[in-house]
Amino acid sequence: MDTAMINVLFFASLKETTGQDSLSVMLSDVKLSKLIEKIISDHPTWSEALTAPNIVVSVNKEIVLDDILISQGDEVAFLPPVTGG
Amino acid sequence: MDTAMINVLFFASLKETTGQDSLSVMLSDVKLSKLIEKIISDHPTWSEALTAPNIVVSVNKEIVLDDILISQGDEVAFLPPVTGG
Amino acid sequence: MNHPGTEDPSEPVNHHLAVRVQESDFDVSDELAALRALSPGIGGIVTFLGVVRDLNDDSDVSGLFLEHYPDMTEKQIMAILQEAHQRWNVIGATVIHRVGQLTPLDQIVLVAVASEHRGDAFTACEFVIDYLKTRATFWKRETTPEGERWLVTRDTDVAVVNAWQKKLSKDT
Amino acid sequence: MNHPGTEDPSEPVNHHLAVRVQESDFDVSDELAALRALSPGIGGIVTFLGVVRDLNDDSDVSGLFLEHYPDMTEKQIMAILQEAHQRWNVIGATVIHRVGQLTPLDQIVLVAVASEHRGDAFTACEFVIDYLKTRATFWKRETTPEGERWLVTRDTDVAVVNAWQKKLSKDT
Repeated sequence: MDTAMINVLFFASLKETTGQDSLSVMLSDVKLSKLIEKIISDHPTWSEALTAPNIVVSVNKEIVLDDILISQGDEVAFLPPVTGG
Repeated sequence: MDTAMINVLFFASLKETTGQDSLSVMLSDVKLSKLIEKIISDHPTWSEALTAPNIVVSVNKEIVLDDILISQGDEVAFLPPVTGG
Repeated sequence: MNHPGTEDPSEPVNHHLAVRVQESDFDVSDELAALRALSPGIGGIVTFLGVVRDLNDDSDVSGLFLEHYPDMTEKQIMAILQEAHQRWNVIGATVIHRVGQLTPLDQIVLVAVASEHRGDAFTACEFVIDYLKTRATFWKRETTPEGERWLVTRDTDVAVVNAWQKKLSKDT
Repeated sequence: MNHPGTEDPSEPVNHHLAVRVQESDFDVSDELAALRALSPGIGGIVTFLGVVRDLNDDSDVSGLFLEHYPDMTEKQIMAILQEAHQRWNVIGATVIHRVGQLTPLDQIVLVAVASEHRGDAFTACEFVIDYLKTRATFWKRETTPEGERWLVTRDTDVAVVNAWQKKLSKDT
């Protein structure tokens, strides 16, 4: 298995919860669910906020609902409920 | 019966048909229908234009559908189909 | 008759409904700024801006002349605004309609409705322009290569108002 | 990725749909003038202007901070405009959404849709703002006397989009 560098972004309230707007994660397994597990295991206090039912995840700026494969250089973002307009 | 001076106005295409934008009519009978009869009898060439089915008549700037009484100083107008906006 | 400074005590006073018929052009931003300043409770303003087209019924249009019935026209539009105000949440509304000689691309009419809720603003704005088209005494004369012609009310505009009446009578 | 001067040949080119996310304010008249200049076939432009309110859920609001996901947000709005363009007669449309720190009465969003027919302009404009509210990655943080709070999507905004989907699936 290849080791991949994944860019993770946090927006709005999640930026405040995590205290950062981005994070780089090295991963040898490249499924989205594994990435989320790794982030939470590294930062247990973020668990509740990142897995709340109204949080949506995007990969390369497209919202994803399936447990897709993540590749080297991909951008994964955690998106709180949107409130534009 | 009193004799009344009625102000008659023509708008848009009717201004062109009649060649004038207003007319003063002296009348001893003061029903709207009689006023219209009198105008047409004085100006037979206007008959078709003034009695076309899409012409609406107003008295004192309110559209009237009934054969109401006209009083001294009232303003009667012939209104072609409207096309605003 | 209403004179400046006098009010008919039987009429509800509402200073936020404004109607102007004028030859001069208008600035949409200025009108919207005036509406926004009415109340910080305004959430949205929906605006219809009508523009003179260069084509009508397959004829090139080089000019458009507009006439109205002074005072009567303004009162008709105000009655439409009052009805919209009674039916929907309307904090303020402005209608400006130009008359005189216009050319293609000119602004001809503005209907701006400010509301707490955008849905009400959309509905009220569309109601006002739809009714204005068939209920206010304006007349248009087009200049085309074939000469000048006075326009007649469009069947589609009449149909739109009939659809409103059906819808509104169902709602009440 | 789109760079200036390059076009994806698989995408239909349409230069009349414009999306801007910016900190600076905008002038509605300027935006409407640009739309009017697109085509003398435009008969009407419907505009929604969103304004920052001073009250939300019964709390006084003294400030509003807006964040977005650069590039993703713009693409989402453009997709909404493209869908409106496919469904209705849309000659041109402009969306401007502000981000950063705003205060009550500030302009926050503009949706302007130009069409040959006013009915299409009303429908398309309302569609775009309704979808933008729930489908574009913007986040709002309010400043109130109780402190700062991030807002969550309103149930009423979700309901409005659900109503659109029901209506549109019935139409097709």
